[in-house]
Amino acid sequence: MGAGHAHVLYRDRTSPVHRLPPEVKIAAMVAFTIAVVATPREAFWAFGGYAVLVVLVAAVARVGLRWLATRSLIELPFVLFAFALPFLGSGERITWLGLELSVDGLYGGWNILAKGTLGVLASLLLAGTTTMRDLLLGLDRLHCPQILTQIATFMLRYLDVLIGEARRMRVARISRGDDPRFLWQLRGFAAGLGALFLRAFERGERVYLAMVSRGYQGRMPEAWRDAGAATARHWLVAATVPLAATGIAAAALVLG
Amino acid sequence: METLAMHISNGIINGPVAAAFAALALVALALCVARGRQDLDDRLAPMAGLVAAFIFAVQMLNFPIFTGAVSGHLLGGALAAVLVGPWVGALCVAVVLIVQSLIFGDGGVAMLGLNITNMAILGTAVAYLLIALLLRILPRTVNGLAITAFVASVVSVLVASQGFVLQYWLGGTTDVGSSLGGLAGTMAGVHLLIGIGEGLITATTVVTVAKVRPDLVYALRSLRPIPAANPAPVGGGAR
Amino acid sequence: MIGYVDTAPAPAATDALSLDVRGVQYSYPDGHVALRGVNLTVPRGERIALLGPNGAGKTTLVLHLNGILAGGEGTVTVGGLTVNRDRATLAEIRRRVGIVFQDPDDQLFLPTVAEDVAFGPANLGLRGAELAARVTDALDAVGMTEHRDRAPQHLSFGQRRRVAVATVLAMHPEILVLDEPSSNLDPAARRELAAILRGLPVTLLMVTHDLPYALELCDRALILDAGQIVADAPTADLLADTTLLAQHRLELPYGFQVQGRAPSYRIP
Amino acid sequence: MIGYVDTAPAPAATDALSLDVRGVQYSYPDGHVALRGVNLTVPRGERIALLGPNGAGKTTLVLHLNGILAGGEGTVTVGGLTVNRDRATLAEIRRRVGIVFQDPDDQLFLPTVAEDVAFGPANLGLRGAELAARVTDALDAVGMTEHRDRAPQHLSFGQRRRVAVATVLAMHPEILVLDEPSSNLDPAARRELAAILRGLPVTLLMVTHDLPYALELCDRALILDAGQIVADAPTADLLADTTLLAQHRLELPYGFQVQGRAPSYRIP
Ligand SMILES: Nc1ncnc2c1ncn2[C@@H]1O[C@H](COP(=O)(O)OP(=O)(O)OP(=O)(O)O)[C@@H](O)[C@H]1O
Ligand SMILES: Nc1ncnc2c1ncn2[C@@H]1O[C@H](COP(=O)(O)OP(=O)(O)OP(=O)(O)O)[C@@H](O)[C@H]1O
Ligand SMILES: [Mg+2]
Ligand SMILES: [Mg+2]
Repeated sequence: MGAGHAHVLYRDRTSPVHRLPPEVKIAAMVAFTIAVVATPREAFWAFGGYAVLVVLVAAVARVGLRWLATRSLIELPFVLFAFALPFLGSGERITWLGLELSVDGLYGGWNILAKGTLGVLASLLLAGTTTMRDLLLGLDRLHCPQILTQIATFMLRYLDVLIGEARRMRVARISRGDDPRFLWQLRGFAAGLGALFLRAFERGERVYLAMVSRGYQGRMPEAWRDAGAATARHWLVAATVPLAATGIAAAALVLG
Repeated sequence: METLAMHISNGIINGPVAAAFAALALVALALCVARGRQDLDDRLAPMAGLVAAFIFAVQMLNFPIFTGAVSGHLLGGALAAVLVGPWVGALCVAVVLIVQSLIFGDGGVAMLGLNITNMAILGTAVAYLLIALLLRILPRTVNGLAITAFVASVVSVLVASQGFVLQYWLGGTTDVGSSLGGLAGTMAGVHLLIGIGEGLITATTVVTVAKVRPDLVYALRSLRPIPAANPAPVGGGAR
Repeated sequence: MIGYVDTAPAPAATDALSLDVRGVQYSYPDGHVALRGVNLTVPRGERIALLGPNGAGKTTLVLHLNGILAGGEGTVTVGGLTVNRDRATLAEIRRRVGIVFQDPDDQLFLPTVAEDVAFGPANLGLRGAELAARVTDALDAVGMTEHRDRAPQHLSFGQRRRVAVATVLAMHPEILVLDEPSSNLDPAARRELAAILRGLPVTLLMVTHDLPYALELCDRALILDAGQIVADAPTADLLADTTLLAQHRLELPYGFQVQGRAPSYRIP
Repeated sequence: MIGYVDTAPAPAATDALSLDVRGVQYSYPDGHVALRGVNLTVPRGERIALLGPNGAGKTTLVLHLNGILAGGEGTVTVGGLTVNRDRATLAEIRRRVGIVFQDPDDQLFLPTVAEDVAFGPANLGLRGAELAARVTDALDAVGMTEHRDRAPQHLSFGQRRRVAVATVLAMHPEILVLDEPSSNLDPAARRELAAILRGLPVTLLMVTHDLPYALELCDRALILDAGQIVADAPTADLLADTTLLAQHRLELPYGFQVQGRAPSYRIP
């Protein structure tokens, strides 16, 4: 089970951002996002400043802007909501191209669009430069409760088990003359899903017991956890981005 | 629209309300961590991982409702509650939300407290309370378990969706005025459909597991095995 | 025992070659080259052993024989039908070729043993008493009748292997391909399986690391190494050539000897 | 080769019995009874084969030896430590007992072969050069060094089996328990594994269906059938008693014969 090495969003390359320990990247990403969210929505220039920061980090991380743009489509539903707000919003209204729009709603739509997009871009930068396993390692080093990192570790591993067992079930069926377009066409979607669940569990349970047999006690070996932990320099380097963002947010708050 | 409700993105709810719910979620999660530790033995650890993986995977398959624009997905609170209990169950859903927000930007990081409150805490708690209740009332058969899982799913999804409405009322960044009632109605309607889909998936999964490995179903642990006709022993599934 | 009398009318098989593999090359998605031009023909009704060290590409080749893997160079022809992407052709080929996978977990997926065995024949259109007879016969043949209502994943490894064999026997394929069928079987089950296989009127390709077993069952043997067929000869001759065997990490168990004929069979 | 010289100071093992299993009974959650009172002792440093038909309960017994399965009747004692629910005791027992599972897919789970082999020793607290040496040695021993950076699930079945063996060898356990280690290995790998196992200063319990292999490696053999030990004797004697073997679906390959001593070893 090759769990957790890479995920679909990981961009496998070397860059200063890739090399940063995961914990500082997570902290920086969260701090940046909070600064963005705290910014008043009327301060348009501030969001321009955040966008510049994102582009700079993407350049250093050697992550393409086009990749960022396509991947950020995940927030499409929010965009739809943002476009609905000018019609739903109450209070003062203006007319634009014959449409009657709520001013508050327009600001609200913009607010969601700008903050949502910047948040998604920040996550994508983290995802693009950090493997899943490093991400968990980072959470562990940030003192996330062990039970959470343990569940997350297994979650990643069992995603692979689920996919692997689904593949096995498919091969088993097609080679005995069945011709399913989906795994679950046998007895309906849910029944197939139930069978897959049970199968994945029993495989996963055996894998877990085998891990336990080799001394696993809820955490990955210490030797791996400590290798490459963040130094003060790492923290300083990574802090530049959230500090800049906080500066922008503070300025926006003061300037109103 | 419910994807939005379920995974609130940055900027929809204002800072103070998001911070308040983050604090609330933190306290609730701390309790779950403390209680969950006792539960998480060699049997439950892999199950918790699989439940989280399953929710994670199934959330990727959004199922369309009405039109392509409106799509919904499994929340997983009921499934988690039946299979691993309320404490570890809430943690499983929370882990899914944390990982999704960190690496997919699905649900804003700054809104994590709101999302966790709705889906992990509210969704799982409501589901478990219902399960505990229904397993005592309903006949102890496969059908009884299926109905329990189904009802718990529908209700927990509905409640979680109304959690969003409440949060929006408290701190929505845009005042939708009288439309708030409409929002609540739309959310309820859409989530009834999602809940039914989720209920079907949860019920079949749980029944499949209960038939082959009843020992794995947390909610049945202190009960007699299906399909024993006996009434529930004192102190049945509620604990 | 498995009787083949009740088989559906044999398709008009004009071709005397059951299997014809030409120039098959294959690389896995991660770039690992597994097959580097495999050529191989199996006449109808012959029993052939496919030998070779770990990682030689045997399983990869087997997965080509019914189109589960494809996409590299070369062609695979099964009784005149060439494997391609066409659904109808693939379905017909999978009807003719029965594969027992190396890992029984790749084979079994239904809630009970009996359902799993019935799955293949049911897909062939069998129903009712005929279907039931197929299942009963196949389970009988592998000695798993008493476990017919159990969940396959709750069986021991060797029991799962037996059920895996039964699922394919029940389909009465024309060509039977077995990937290490004897591993994890107890010695009696191994002998019983050999007897069953010997009694079947099918073309047989068997991958195995058990050389005496290959000798017992198959007249002809191939050695696959590093993605190429490196030898093709009567099994007895091949096993007598210890130098050749040693080159490919093969050897007979201690104390076991074979009388070969002429060492004139190596592939250039 | 695996050298055991660098092992951490041996724990004060006062007990001459490595393994002591008493009256172990076990039923699976679905109600299937797998063990019906197994008694068995293995003195320190002995190599013992565990034989028996498919479904006899061999794997179930193996899973009891480090507390993975428990909850039935009876006790399992490992070098004086009794298996119980206490985490510290269990951890110590798992440090001492290394189990190679019957299905390599249950054993391998990390993204690369090298990481997987390092997992066990790293859990024991090893790091740096010492850890690296353990990994290199173990991979060398099973001939998988060139595949160290590949993903385990992209290996052939036999290659995965070898890595599975390496993951346990790297832990330098005191007691090595192998469930069908030779299945799916090519003949040369099988012989190499035998040589490695013979060279290790450990107590060894090996489940196998390959009787000549058992004879080659183990002085003593047990037969488990239907959840009970039914014979316990020097391997050569046991294999000479064809009646006994036949009663338990065991038999030597055709042409293979053993000279036994006295047939006085059957368990009442
Ligand atoms: N899924 C995969 N992805 C990448 N490489 C693979 C994959 N499966 C097998 N390989 C590689 O392809 C080669 C051939 O593998 P294959 O499974 O065909 O060997 P085999 O002859 O069946 O070996 P064995 O006797 O061990 O079963 C091996 O080197 C193996 O490492
Ligand atoms: N997970 C399970 N649930 C229920 N029954 C099981 C389970 N695993 C094994 N059994 C049953 O317990 C008995 C002993 O199984 P076990 O796996 O120990 O056999 P074994 O001696 O290892 O056989 P093999 O040689 O085939 O590996 C068998 O009858 C089997 O069907
Ligand atoms: Mg193979
Ligand atoms: Mg076994």
